[in-house]
Formats: sequence, C-alpha cells, structure tokens
Amino acid sequence: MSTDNKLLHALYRDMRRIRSLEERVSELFVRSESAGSMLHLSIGEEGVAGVVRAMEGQDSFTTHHRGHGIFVARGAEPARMLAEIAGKASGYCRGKGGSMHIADMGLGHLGANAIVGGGISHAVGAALAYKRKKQPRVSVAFFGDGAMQQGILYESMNLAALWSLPVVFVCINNQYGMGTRIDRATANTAFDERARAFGLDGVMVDGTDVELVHEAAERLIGSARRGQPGFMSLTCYRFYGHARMDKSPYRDAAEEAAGRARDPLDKARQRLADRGVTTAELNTLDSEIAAEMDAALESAIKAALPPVETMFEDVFAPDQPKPTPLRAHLNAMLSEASR
Amino acid sequence: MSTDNKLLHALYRDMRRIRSLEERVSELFVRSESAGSMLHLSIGEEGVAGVVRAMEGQDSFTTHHRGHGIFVARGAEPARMLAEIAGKASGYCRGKGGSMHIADMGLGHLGANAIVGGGISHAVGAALAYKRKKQPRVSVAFFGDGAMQQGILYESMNLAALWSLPVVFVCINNQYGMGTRIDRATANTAFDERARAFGLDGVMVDGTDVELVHEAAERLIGSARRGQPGFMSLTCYRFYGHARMDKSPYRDAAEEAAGRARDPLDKARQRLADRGVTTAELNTLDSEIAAEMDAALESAIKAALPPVETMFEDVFAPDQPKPTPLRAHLNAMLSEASR
Amino acid sequence: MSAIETTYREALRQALIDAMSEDPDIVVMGEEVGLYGGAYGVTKGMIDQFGPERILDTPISEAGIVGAAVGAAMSGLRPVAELMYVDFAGLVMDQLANQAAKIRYMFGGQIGVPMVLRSQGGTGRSGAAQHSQSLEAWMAHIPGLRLAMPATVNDAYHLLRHALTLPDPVVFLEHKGLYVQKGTLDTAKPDAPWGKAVVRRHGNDLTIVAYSKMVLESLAAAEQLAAQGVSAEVIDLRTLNPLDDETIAASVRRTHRAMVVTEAHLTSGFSAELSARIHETCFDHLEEPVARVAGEDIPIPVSPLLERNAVPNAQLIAETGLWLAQRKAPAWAS
Amino acid sequence: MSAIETTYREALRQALIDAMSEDPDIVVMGEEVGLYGGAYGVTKGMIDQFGPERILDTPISEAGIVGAAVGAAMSGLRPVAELMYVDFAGLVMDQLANQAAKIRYMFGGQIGVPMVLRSQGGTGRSGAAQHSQSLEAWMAHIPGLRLAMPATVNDAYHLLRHALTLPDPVVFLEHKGLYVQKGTLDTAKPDAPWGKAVVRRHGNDLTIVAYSKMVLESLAAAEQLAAQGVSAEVIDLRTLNPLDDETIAASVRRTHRAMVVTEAHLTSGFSAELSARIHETCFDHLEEPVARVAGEDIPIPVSPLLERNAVPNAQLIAETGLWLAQRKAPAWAS
Ligand SMILES: Cc1ncc(C[n+]2csc(CCOP(=O)(O)OP(=O)(O)O)c2C)c(N)n1
Ligand SMILES: Cc1ncc(C[n+]2csc(CCOP(=O)(O)OP(=O)(O)O)c2C)c(N)n1
Ligand SMILES: [Mg+2]
Ligand SMILES: [Mg+2]
Repeated sequence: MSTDNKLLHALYRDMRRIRSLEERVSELFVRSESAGSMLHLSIGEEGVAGVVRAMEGQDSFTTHHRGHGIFVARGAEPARMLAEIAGKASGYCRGKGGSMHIADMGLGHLGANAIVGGGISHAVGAALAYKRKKQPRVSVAFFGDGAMQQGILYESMNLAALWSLPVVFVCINNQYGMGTRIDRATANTAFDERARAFGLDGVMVDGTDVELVHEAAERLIGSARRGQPGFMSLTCYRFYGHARMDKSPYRDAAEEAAGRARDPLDKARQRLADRGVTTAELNTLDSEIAAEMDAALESAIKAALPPVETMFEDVFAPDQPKPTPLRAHLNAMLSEASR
Repeated sequence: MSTDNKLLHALYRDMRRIRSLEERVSELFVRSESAGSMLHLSIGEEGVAGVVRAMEGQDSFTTHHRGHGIFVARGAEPARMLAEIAGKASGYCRGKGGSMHIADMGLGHLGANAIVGGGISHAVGAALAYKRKKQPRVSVAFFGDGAMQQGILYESMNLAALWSLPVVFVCINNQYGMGTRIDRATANTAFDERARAFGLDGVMVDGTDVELVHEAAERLIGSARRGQPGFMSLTCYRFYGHARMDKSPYRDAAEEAAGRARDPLDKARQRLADRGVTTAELNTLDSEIAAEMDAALESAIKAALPPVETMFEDVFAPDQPKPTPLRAHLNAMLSEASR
Repeated sequence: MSAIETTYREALRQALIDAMSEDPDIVVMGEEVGLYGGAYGVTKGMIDQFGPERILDTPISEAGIVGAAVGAAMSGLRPVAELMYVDFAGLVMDQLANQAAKIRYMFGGQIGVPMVLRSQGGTGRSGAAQHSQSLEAWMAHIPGLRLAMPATVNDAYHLLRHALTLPDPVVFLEHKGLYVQKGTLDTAKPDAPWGKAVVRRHGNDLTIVAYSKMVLESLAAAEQLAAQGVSAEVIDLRTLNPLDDETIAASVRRTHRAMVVTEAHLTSGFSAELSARIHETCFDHLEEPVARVAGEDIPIPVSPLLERNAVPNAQLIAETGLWLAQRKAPAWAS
Repeated sequence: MSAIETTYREALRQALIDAMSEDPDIVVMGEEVGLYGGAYGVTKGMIDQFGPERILDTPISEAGIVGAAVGAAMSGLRPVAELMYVDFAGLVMDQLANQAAKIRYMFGGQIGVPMVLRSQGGTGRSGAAQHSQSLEAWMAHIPGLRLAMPATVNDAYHLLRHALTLPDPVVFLEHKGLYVQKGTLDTAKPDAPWGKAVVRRHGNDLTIVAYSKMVLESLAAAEQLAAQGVSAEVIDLRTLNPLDDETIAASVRRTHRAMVVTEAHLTSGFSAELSARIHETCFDHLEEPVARVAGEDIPIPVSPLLERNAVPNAQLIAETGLWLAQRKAPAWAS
C-alpha cells in the first residue's frame, strides 16, 4: 500500500473500532448490564481518530463525557473499557468512575470528565509540567462545542498562549449540546476566531474527513511541541441522542438524515475503495473488529463486580489515613464500651 | 460656548470632580478615618466620564473595586460616598459595604463589586430584564483589564450577543492588575478582537481623550439600545499604586512618568484653552470643586458610625425572619430556664 | 381545585406554571429548560405555553446564567435559574454566595435579589462522583440564602410557589430519586407554612429528623421499627433556612432520643448542624447522644452496589434506631 | 538550625523556600506571587531566588489556575496554587471539589493530585463581605481533600512543609490577622505530627477547641478565666482533615465541659461538626452541652466596629466559659 493508503487504512480501522465499541456500549445498556444510562456515544465523531493518530506515544490528553472513541483510537482495551462502563472491578477505574470517568495513565489518558469543560485546564497543567521538565511532550484537551461557552476554556487558552505551552485544544463540534443546536448557544460559531483572539493558532476542519483532520492535527501538534499552542474545531454531527435515553425529539428527521449522511466512515471507506482497496478486504477488517468487540462485551458482562468494601479505598493514597466508615463511627458512639 | 465646548467643559468638570474626590479618599485614609486600606483610586482613568455622560438617565451600570470615579461622574453625592468609605451610617450602604461595594439604585448604580469580574453578568441580567419589559434602557458593565482574564466575562459576552441584549462592556485598561502589567497577563491585548469573536461590536479607544471616549460610547450605547451589544477598551494608566498601601515598586519611575504624562485632565484642559476657555474660568471651576469635596470630606469625618445592632439588619428583607444573634443562641442553650 | 394524585415532577411543573401565570415577571432560565423540557422533564412543554422570552434555553455557562439571574432579579424580574445538577455548584458559588446572598447586605438594604435557584442532587442513577452529590451544606452556611428541600409532592408544589413570592434568594434543591414519586397534591392546602417542619409520623420513643429523599427512607425505617416495638417520630424539615428548631426540640424533649439523617457526607454536613442544635436545645432531655446517619465520607462510586452502600437506607436507619431506643446493637456492631 | 523568633508570614515563606530547595518539582503559581511578592508578602523575593519558571505570576483566572495546578500535579509537578482570598473559593470549587479531590477516586487509584492550595481568610482589615470570610466548612465537607489551618509560627512552617510531601491535595488556609504574629520557629522540631491536635494550654474545668486565629483568642480567654478561677484547656486542631478526635475526647472526658470556637459563621460551620463529634464521643461525660462560639450568621460588614462584633473575641469566649464552668451568666444573658 502507498503511505497514503496505509495511513487512511489505519485511520479507517481506528474509526471502525470506535463505532464498533460504541455499538457494544449501547448493547451493554440494552442488556441492562451498564452502570446507569448516562452513556454518550461518539458515533458520527470518529474523525477525531485523525487527531489521536497525530499524537505521539508520550503525549497525553483529557476528554469529556463523550470520550469513549478518543480513548479507543488511542489504543484502549475494549474489554476494560466496557467493564468500567458496566461498573466492574476489572474496569480501568475499578468500577468507580464509569463511562464519564475513564482514565489510563499508561496511555496518557489524564481522564474523561463529567463536568463540561472540566478537563480542559488539566491539559494546560500537564503542558506546563512538560515545559518545566523540558520533556518534548504535548497535551491535547478534547471537548464538545458546548464547552465553547464555558469560561474556564478562555482562562485556559489565555494561560496556554501567555506561557507558550505545548497544548492543543480540540473542539468536537457535533452541532448539539443535549437538545440545544449550537446556533442556539452562541451568536458566532466560527470558534477559531476566539482562539486567535487569545493568541492561539486556530483552525476549523471538516471533522468527517479524517485525512484533513489528521493533517491539521499534525501541524498543530507539531507547532504546539515548539511552543505555539493551537486550537481546532472539528465539524461533525451527533448521529444519535445525547445520552442513551434521548431520542432527539428536538430535531427533525430530515436534519438527522442529512447529518448522518456525513459519515466519516463511509467517506474513508469510499476513498479507500477509490484507491484500490477491495471491499472484501474492508469487510474482513470490519468483521475482525466486530468479533474483537463482541468478545470484549461478553468478557465485560462476565466480569466480577467490585467488593463493597473497596468503596473506602482510593479516597486518599493507600499509605494515608482512610475515611472512617459510618458504621464504625456509630459503633464508637453507641457501643456500651466507649463514650 | 459652542456645543463642543459645552460638552468638553462638562466632561472636564466631571473628570475634575473625580480626581478631586479620589484625593479626598486618599486623605480620609491618611487621617485614619477610612474603613480599612482597601481603597483603589481611579486617578488617571477619569476619561471614563465620557462613557457615563453617554448614558441616559434610565440606564444602569455595575462597577468594580476601582469604581469611585464612575459613580462620581454619574452624579453621586460625595459626602455619602466618603461616608460609606469611612464606614459611616450616612453612607450609601449604611456603612456595611464600603469603598468596594457602593451602590445606589436611585442613580442606576447596581453596585461596585470586590470580585474581579463579579458584576459583569449583573449588567447582562439587567439588560435581559429591560428587553423582556420592553424598556428602552441600556446597562453598562465597567471593569478593569484584569477581568479580561476571568471566564465569566466570556460567558456574559456570549449571552449578550446570543440574546441581542442592550448591554455595553467597558474595560478600563489601566495597564495593570495589581503588580502585573497587562502584557504579563495575556498574549494579546487587542481585546476588541475577543469581543468581536463572540459577536459583539468592539472598539479600542484612547481612554485619556475624553471626547473620543464619549463619541465611541454614544455610538455603542446607541446600538446596544437597538439590540447590538458592544465592547470598548479604554487605554489609560493607573497613576498610583493598586491600593492605598501599594507604592508600585514593580514599575520604574520612567514608565510612571510617561504614564502620568498621559493625563486626561491636562489633555481636556489644554483643549478647552485652545478653544478659548480662559485659565481663570478653569481655576475657578477647580476651586469650586475642591471646596465642594473638602466639605464632603469633613461631613463624612463628622458623620456617625452605625449602631452595632444594625449589623443584624439587611441580611434578609425587613419583613422576613432575621438571623439569630449568637448571644441569643447561647442564651437559649445555657440559661437555667430553657433546655 | 381539590386534591389530585400526581408526581413530584408534575407538582414542580404545576408550581412553575401557576406562578408564571400569576406573575409575568417570572422567567425560567437554564440549560435545556426549553425545547428539551428540562434534563429531568420538570419544565416539559412550558416553552410552548410561555414562549422563549420566558423559558430561556441557555448555553452551558453556569456562572454567567446565575450572574445574569442576579442582575435580572435586581431589575424587576423574578428569575428561576436552573442548575442541572447541584454538583455544578462549584461553578456558581461565587455568584450565589458572594453576589446573590450578599447584595442586600453589602448595599445596606437598598435592594434584594428575588430569585430562585432550582437544582437537584442525590444518588440513584449511577451518575458517579460528579453527578450524585448532596451539597446543601455549602449553601446552608451562607447568610442571605434561603434553602428548601422538599420531600413530598405537596411540598414540591407549595414550597416552590412560596419561594417564588419571597424577596430574597432561595436555593431550591430537588432529588433526582423523587421525580417519579407519587403523592397527593392539593394546590389549595400546603402541609404547613413556609419555614415550619412537619411531623410526618408520630412516635414516642425516638425522633428522626430528615429532609428530601431521606424522609422517605426514614418513614420506611419507622415502619420496620414499629414492627420491633419502637415508636419513631419522623420530622420532615422542608426548609433548612429558615430552620424550625422548635418543632425538633418539642419532639426530642418528648422522645428523649434523636437521630438525624442526610444523604450528604457525614463530615461537615448539615447533619452536624442538626446534631449540634439538638444537643444545644435538648441536652437535659437526651438519654442518648444524637445519632447521625449520613452519607459515607467518600466520593460517590458509579457501580450500583457501591453507590447504594455509600448513602443511608431504611435498614441502616432502622438498625440505628433500634440501637438508640432499645440498645439492641445491629449485626455489624462490635 | 536552632529556634529563632520570627513571624507567621516569614515562617510560611521559609517553608516554601526550604521545600522548593529540596524538591525541584515544586512550583508556586498564583496572582501576584512573583514580582509583587504575594498580596500579603508571603512569597516576597522568591521569584529572584527561584526564577519565573518556578514562581509563576498568573492572570486573574482562579478556576484556570487551580485547574492547571491539578493537571500539573498529575504530570510530575507539585504545585502550590495560591488563591489570594479564600472568599474567591466560589470560583474554584469545581476544580477543587469535583476535580482535585475526586480524581484519585474516580480513576480507581491510578493517580493522585499532590498539590497544595494556599489561601487566607478571616476578618480584621475591613475587607467587607467578599474579602473577610472563613469558608473551611466547604472544603471540610469534601472527601479527598486534606485541610490545614495553622495558628502558630512553628505550625505555619511545619504543616506547610508536611503538606508539600503528601500524595493528596491539601487546602492550606492561613489567616490575614496572623501574618504579623510573632513566635518561635524551630525548623527541626514540629509541635506534633501532622494530623495530631496540640494542647496549647492545660486545664481541668473546661476544654476549648479552636484552630487558626481563634486559638489565640481562646488562649487570651483562658487567661481571663484563670483570673476568675476557671482552669481552661485550649486545644489547637492544626488540621481539620485529618481530624484528631482522640485528643479532643481525652480532654473533654477529663474536664466534662467543652466549647468550640470558630470565626466562621455558626450555622453549618465546622463548629457544628466539632460539637456533634464531642457529643458523640463524650456524651456520658458532659456536664453541659457543648457551646459553640462562632461568627454571627451575617455577611461581614465593612465598618470596623461592626466587623469586630461579627466574630468571636477573647471576652465572649471567656464569658461563655465562665457560664459553662461556673454557671455565672454574663451581663447579656437573660
Ligand atoms: C458544567 C456542566 N454543565 C452541564 C452539564 C450537563 N451536560 C452534560 S453533557 C451536556 C452537553 C454538552 O454538549 P457538548 O459540550 O457539545 O458535548 P456533546 O454532548 O455534544 O458531546 C450537558 C449540558 C455538565 N455535565 N457539566
Ligand atoms: C476574583 C478575584 N481575584 C482576585 C482579586 C484580587 N484583586 C483585587 S483587584 C485585582 C487587580 C484587578 O486588576 P484590574 O481588573 O485591571 O483592575 P484595576 O485594579 O487595574 O482597576 C486583584 C487581583 C479579586 N478581588 N477578585
Ligand atoms: Mg456537542
Ligand atoms: Mg487594571
């Protein structure tokens, strides 16, 4: 394969794995095996894989409540992800965090965050550490278009530009914040203007064209590594509801159809075909991935729940004083002995 | 006098009254008559009078910790201002708020705020009320350059643009936030770019030329009244320390000399002279104002302190349950009778 | 209108609709309150009835929203600002505690801030550490704020209606686990005046003080206790500010034993304030120290079983009640 | 180095300097910490010694600063973020309570957030309602945070040094009224280990529990009480998390009377937690209910006389102590 093809092929694979994983997340819920219903699928946003592939091994990132896909592209183990989403002990966070709080220091995942905009400044802080320690690392903050209206984003961009930090801000503009279409949340959706006004390098990219995304990301991450922070907004569409329960009654079928027509996977698949990759090859790849994800799903469902007493662990470091369980507190107070 | 002269004359008078008042605030401190030392003088920023004069009677505004001058220009009674700054019962806030919390609903002063950026969103809310009630009123938020780095400013600008509110954001860029020169707080000081990126009409103005300030303010307040919110940054220089105790060791004499040379009063005075107003006239005006402020200062010093028991008032509306004083609480617990 | 059976969610919605119909200055503003109908459906359909000028969908800008509500409240409107989850309070505490709560005082009584901040908290949906908290203690500590936390359908309606007549800022905290709760609503008849606690169940051996969802757990516990011969009185505070010391004291002076129950973390939670006050007002009448049954001092874990165990339930309340009243220690006691 | 006489401010500064000299990963970041030397002079001159890479002056972006500190702490640095006034906590509680405090837990123990948030609170400078508060109760309620509030020169140094060795986030609250306080610093000898309270004055009739500046007021009150024949023991908590129940309980079981003193508002303040705990651990030993002497439930007024009256002082503490110990009611008692 040509390097072009190799790259696109790899990106297509990443994107297919994302969608395939998200479909299993949905199934986890349907089978009542998920921990709750606050599950946010990134289907339609797979183009973000282009950013992840532009990152290097030592780079880090933070994500948001819709961050499954980003982590899959980074190389997450689907079984441990699904186990976490199911609240199992074998999950990335021992079943304590769940879908909105998956993290993995091994892969530089500084954490998904359930506070809109909550993780953005952490990437800035990581970049500050890299600069201070003279490490050639970049940190990337991923967030949704809704976070463009959160004040801390601007405080963070300003710090990044002021201190010339190796950080890139990536807005995944899927057009919606829950039921609010972005044009009902702001008067100017040309987000790159905001970034530039703070001194960042800012671009708008078609988030459904993974090659364009990758190209732009390579450039921005490259200059970030040289001390010029950047911002990119990926235009795409949220294919399904906000969370697993939402049927999106606030948008009409025509709009949804048009939005789903802008499918990053179809686009990449078509392009690969044009470049001579056979449908057979792609189908094989797809089914290999499907099989991988099915296995991950079953293992997550079979996985054990965390023992109740583990809930008192990890509040503080293991060698530090632990919180007193309520029953121990009542015990000290009510048992004849004490008092 | 030509209308030009009339206006400039009036603006000069406003500016002189501001400086004259601020000098008395300083004296209040020197004579140990002020409530504390958190006193922020607006000397050097008198050009803001151009904005205030462009406001109409029914318009409202919020200010910041350095808001004395803005309120003087709006027509505050110096005696009641100084009384408040001295923590006296006759002050605008009964001696409860002090220098950083002067407010007067009568003149549309929705309040000075000691939280940097804290009052900005209140002007947005006032504008929302005016729009909803179809009142032809505008609200103006005054704040310093330091607030340009506070997230809530951007949330506020975004809401203003999204809802087409009659509000104007006025940044008084006196080059410093305490000891931090603005170029050490942000990478891009062209603040108008930020405002435009959010959909506002934004301009940068020489804050030491009160006529330019007035002209720009009239335009922005006018379009705000028609539903296009605006932003203006007034470039000026903080003549003295941050607060009464600060001697500004972090900036050198040459810079201070240059900054103080850009004196809005001198500029206006010179211009009036060029337009034929005699020095005698101006000196008379100056001494009338000095006399007015001296009288205000003495009355504030003579004014009575608030009775201690008034501290339990105004936590809630008069007809509502009041907080229980601690002594009453202890009394109920420890007196033989009860318990 | 006479009494009807409905839900906590519907009662809240009805309160907003009735209040807005009477008072044209009331506006509702917050994330997803309009087209979406509210994250938990409380404002469903209201945008059609009152239009986008009175039901304002906002961007995700909590501080800006509450700050705008403060300014609007100072300018003739009576805003109901909705904070989707009380867990987001950390984004608005400056506007709530330094602005809304202090403006009347700082300005010497010139003006008040008649607004209501509606939010919801609590566990039950595997929302994890940032979507399951009970942070009322933060607000209860700030002079200038009123604080209501309804447990019943009728209170959901009447407390919200009353909050929308007050001259000062009110924090109105709902519980995500109560929205589907059924009960009787009589729009003509509040259970009690604003600021008064209500005895939900009468008893003689033990007083259980609670609010919000823990009132239901306490009532269930009282049932279990009755079966074991303990007659527990259950007091629903309804509002934490004003706080009705008298009703609590009158009960404890009769029962001589008290327990306070909150879903919020034990340490520095409102359970501490209640315990301290009961000891202060009833010291000579207490046979046992006041027991606090509260949330564990840990972040809320996502895994359902862990989540359930992180907060009190009827069984734990009953076990503790039996211990207090009959010195019968539960299995887990040493 | 042996003991020297210095101030609370200098001791804090020395602690930062010594810690930074030993640990290259420590950076100080905040508003005016560099060129200006800190709003209260704690970091004066440090930028010359450590350079702008380790003493970072920041814009006025509290949330962004604390958030950046969190990310830096997760990435190999040990940041000391300074919040100029604790009154600004409302701007950072999300980053502090939802992020710094919960990250280790939410992520299943993978990583901690070893940072220190330094701030200062309290009255005494006519700072008015937004520059005079005591908000420790907000932080004490959040699992995952440690909380230190030094009262003495030696503790200012040693508690800060220890905080800068911990694997978890520490909120370190100073008092603006203590910076000029003189005392003895022995960098080789802490008053006690981290997490242990210290008995600052021994007594037999009454136990007074306090922290931060109220320890000084309590000691002054103990003097007054001694003159009236009441021997008061004064306990300085030093850290609110960890909280040293044992030392408090041991004392109260001996004196049978207790008072807790905080500058913070009474309602839902940390005084409530202390009162509740003492009743829980010492109920059978108490002759009187635990008295809370705390700040009035009002915003802090600017006028000096009103400001002074809004918080406890030695006289009020002594009057209450005499009442508790000898049933001698003060003049203002009915
Ligand atoms: C601070 C905060 N406000 C509100 C919410 C509730 N909420 C969760 S996701 C969401 C929409 C976010 O939209 P966007 O940032 O575009 O991300 P998307 O869901 O589209 O991926 C909202 C309002 C939250 N979690 N945090
Ligand atoms: C939220 C907040 N952060 C910090 C402070 C402390 N502070 C008071 S004034 C000030 C500088 C403000 O600078 P600027 O906004 O330019 O106003 P100026 O003092 O120059 O008029 C700071 C940091 C504060 N009062 N509020
Ligand atoms: Mg979106
Ligand atoms: Mg300035």
